[in-house]
Amino acid sequence: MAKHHIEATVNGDAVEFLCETEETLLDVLRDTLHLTGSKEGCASGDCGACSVMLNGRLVCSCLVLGCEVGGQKIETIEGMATGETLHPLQQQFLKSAALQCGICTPGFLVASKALLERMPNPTETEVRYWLAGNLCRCTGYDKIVSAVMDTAATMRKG
Amino acid sequence: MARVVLVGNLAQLTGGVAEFDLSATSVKQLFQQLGELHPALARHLEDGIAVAIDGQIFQDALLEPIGPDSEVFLLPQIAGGSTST
Amino acid sequence: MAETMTNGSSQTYVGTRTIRPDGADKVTGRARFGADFNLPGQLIGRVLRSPHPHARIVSIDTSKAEALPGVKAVITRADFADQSSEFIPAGEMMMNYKDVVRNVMAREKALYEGHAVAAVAATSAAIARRALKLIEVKYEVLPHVIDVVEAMQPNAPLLHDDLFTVGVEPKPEKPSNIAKRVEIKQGDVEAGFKKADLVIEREFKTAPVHQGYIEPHAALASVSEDGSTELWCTTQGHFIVRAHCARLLGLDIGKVRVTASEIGGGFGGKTVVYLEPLAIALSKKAKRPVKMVMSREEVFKASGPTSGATVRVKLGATKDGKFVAAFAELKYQAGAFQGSPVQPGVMCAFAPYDIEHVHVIGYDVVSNRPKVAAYRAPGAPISEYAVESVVDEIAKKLELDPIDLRMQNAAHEGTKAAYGPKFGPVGLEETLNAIKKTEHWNAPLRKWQGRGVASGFWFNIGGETCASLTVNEDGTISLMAGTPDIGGLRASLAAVAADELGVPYDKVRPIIGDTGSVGFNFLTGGSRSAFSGSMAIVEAAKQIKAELCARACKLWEATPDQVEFSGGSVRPLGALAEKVKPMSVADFAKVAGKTGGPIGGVGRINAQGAGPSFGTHLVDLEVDPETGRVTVLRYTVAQDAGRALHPAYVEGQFQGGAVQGIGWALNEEYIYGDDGKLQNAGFLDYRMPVASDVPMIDAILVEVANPKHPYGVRGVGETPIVPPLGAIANAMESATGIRFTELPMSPPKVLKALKDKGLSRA
Amino acid sequence: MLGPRKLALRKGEFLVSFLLPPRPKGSSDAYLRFIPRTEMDIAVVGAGVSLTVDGAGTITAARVGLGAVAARVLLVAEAAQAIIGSRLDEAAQERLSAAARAACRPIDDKRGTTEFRIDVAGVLTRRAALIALDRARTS
Repeated sequence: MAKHHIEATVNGDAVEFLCETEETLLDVLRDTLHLTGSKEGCASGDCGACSVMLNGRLVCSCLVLGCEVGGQKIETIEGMATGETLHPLQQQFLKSAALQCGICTPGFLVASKALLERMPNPTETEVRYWLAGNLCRCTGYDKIVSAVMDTAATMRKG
Repeated sequence: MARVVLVGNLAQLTGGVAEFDLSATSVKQLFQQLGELHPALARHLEDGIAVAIDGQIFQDALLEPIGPDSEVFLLPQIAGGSTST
Repeated sequence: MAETMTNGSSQTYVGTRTIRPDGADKVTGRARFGADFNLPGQLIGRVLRSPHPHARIVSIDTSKAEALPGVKAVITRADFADQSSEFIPAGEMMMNYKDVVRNVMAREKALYEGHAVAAVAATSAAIARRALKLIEVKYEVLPHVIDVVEAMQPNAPLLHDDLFTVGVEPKPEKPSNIAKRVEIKQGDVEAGFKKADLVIEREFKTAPVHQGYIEPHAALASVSEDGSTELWCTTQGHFIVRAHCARLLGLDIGKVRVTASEIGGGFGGKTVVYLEPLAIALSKKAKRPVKMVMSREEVFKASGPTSGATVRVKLGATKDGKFVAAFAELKYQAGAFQGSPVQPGVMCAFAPYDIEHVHVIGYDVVSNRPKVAAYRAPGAPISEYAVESVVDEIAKKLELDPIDLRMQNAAHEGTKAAYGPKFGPVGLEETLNAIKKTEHWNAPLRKWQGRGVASGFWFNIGGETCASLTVNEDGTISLMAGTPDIGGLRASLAAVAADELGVPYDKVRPIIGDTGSVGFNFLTGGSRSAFSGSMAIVEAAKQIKAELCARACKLWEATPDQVEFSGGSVRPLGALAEKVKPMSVADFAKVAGKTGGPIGGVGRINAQGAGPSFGTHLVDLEVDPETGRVTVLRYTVAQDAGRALHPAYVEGQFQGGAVQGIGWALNEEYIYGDDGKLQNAGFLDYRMPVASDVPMIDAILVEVANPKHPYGVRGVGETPIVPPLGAIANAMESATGIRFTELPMSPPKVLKALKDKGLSRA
Repeated sequence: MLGPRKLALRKGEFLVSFLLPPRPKGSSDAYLRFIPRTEMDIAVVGAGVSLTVDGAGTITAARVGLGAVAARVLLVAEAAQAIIGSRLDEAAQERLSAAARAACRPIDDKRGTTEFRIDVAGVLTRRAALIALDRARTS
């Protein structure tokens, strides 16, 4: 069967690609567009390592088909820093040692950014429930949750 | 003479004898002397054995010195699976 | 030459919370993990796996798959030469290549659901998947056995007809599923129990659990026509992968170059090979690079989880709380091939306590499950959970404070460990004291809330390690280590190098070298890599300092006693100080060529003197008496780190281990159907804790220096998963009055127990 | 819905819309599900209660739905009847739980035993009813 021709925006850049019907957005990002920052941990929407923003909405890119994203806006971990400046969440994750192996980190950062955009002053409980869709097996979540709360405080101060 | 104790199953290879007084001054000599006393043990000393000399565990260390009054335990080797710190 | 002592150098970075050198790559998506490598012309490899837990493989016909356009290679058991039965200490525990070759590719029989039976390489994943369906395997399905106690029965389905129990006299005449019986014995337990005023005996059961690393196994292999082999993979030990692959495929070790990718979690599960030899074999056949990545389902079904087990513990104490005798019998599942972690389980069971009479027996039992791999302090959480539960019960019965009871019996310097030798300085008492001093220990509890405490022990290891330091032309330092960095190793080693050489931390660039770039390294495991790596770095730095002093002597026409290395420079001493100025590492770098060539050092050691690490955990939880659901409310960890090279990453180890332990205790388990098939091979129903399941984990760093390490370091990575199971079970008893003896304490089990006691209105 | 993976729709049909009628004043509802973790699980049991109370706080209408305790979602009229006319006192709660439990025909699987599902259905129905009542009184 012929592949689908799709045009979309990824991290502000216009992209076009061909994909099979069954290919997921994650497959397209990683294999076709070579944006390997989004990770595949489960391919079933249970681990959040492939979290991206689709038109401003947080999604697991393993649950979205590549051919669904025509004309849409996708943001991935690769687009999070601005020029040479890391996003405050990225900076705080490093400062707080909020990552160990780092495989879940892109997903946590994308999800955390989505949270702070919607909720600039979250409680610990709100952070924990928002991030419940992202599995981390190394940190026990402690330093991740602290890093998100601390970043929120920093960003509120402007 | 160093006091040498076999821990666990090793004593099965010596007919149940688990304690020895040996004049070895290194792990290599210790293995040699034990092997001569109990040939069945010799093969098992080459690999998979850790040696505790006066409380400190050595693994894969043939040249480690043994003092005249040392207490030496032969144990199964210890490994693990972990993160990096 | 008056070189300052290692510990005398002015430390500025060790012990501080530096930013990890690999951090920017990891927060921007740049870091390359196992599945992130690709090569031009690469094929995609896929594995055909057995749908049966136990079946004889009568025949495999690959002709239709081979004929499918786009398929470039198909491999089966026929592509791997058999290996002789020979035990080799490799990776974790002992392994036998006769079993390894059968685990990576089934030979006579498929021994578990998911066992690899064939593999294909094709031009696309879709074609590879189609090709798998065209492979015709004729199975003769055999009866299977999963549970360890059932597998030990004389009439149980037999996995290997050449497996005779080792360690029993007389040698058995009939094969069985019991591979090995091990034991340790001290004193006379029967006599010991006679001295006891109270003897508690209980049997416990734990479910098999998986390490649950988020990154699936992945490998990319490229074999050229002359047999040179390159492999990129996610592993805890690329030198071990090289050794295994060379052995299984009959290659010279020198012809195989393995590069460890960034590793997305291992916890022991990435110490062995699965895809790596298959990818190499496929690449060799197809003459093209082959990439293979496991799905999550494959990770659960066909990598190495840890044992499910049955443990019987008997502990005797005098009425004032002195432990006098201890007995335990451990039965651990090994999976399809022998080699469960029962030996360390036996040795660790009573290690935290000073007990005169100890007898522990362990059985290593095969059953139709994937072969277990190491999992964080392999074997210890299971046996210590059982022992800590019984210790708690003794405290209750004798009406003693559970911390005081542990303190009274705690191992300390000079205590003869239950497994033989005497302990050096260890920090169990310090962790108990630290916990007792917390506000947490005395905080009030409400009805249906409970508090539990438990201690834990792990040996820690050293081992072969090679690491190098190179002084670059501009005075910056390249650091190369050879053990994969899972949780901040590069940050710790860079701090040590910076302090040793007196250079700024950000001028040290650490990398993990491939097997062709740095000398042999044992794997990252046994909590060894920061411990041993820092020793190798100290050694490498020592060589550099000696070299710089020697060059200074030549430049200054001085004698060795007129110079010393301190604060990052070689300094002239005495009268010489009036004639010449100190020279920094960077100053020497500028004149390296003119003074003898490149400057560097290589630490090549077999690190010994790893100090055991003890920890004590404290947990509060609440039980919903109507649903059996358990909520962890508060958690505190105190553990002896010896000396924390990087406190934040040490805390991270404590916190991560605690939460893995919470999962093990409450919800994680391999669930098998009567058909012997795994029912929950995914993160939906294999329930690892999510962020909203757990509270903050307070981490208390106890530092009882390890005298055998230049900085006092002890391994810290494994001990943190040992105490949680017991601590949570003890808290459950505190909340409900019920002693739970089976893990996980999942809601259906908890509710049933509450109802049986008339404690639930549900 | 006829059962697991079975719908009443025939080939070519699809659901276009469904309407929820407006409820009288004093109405509210609550839904609770049981999962072993706090998130990311499929409900082992789900219970929904919708009810209406009069000025005196007496329940005048109710509907009770249960999920994951039978081949399809159950609307349990007996459970609703058990609380209509009551103010959800202890006795009414017990009748409600008992009726909910009696309606359950769950399977035994990796997510929960039959016994567990029935017990928890009774508990969640009662808890959902109490929440719904509280909401209705303050609406």
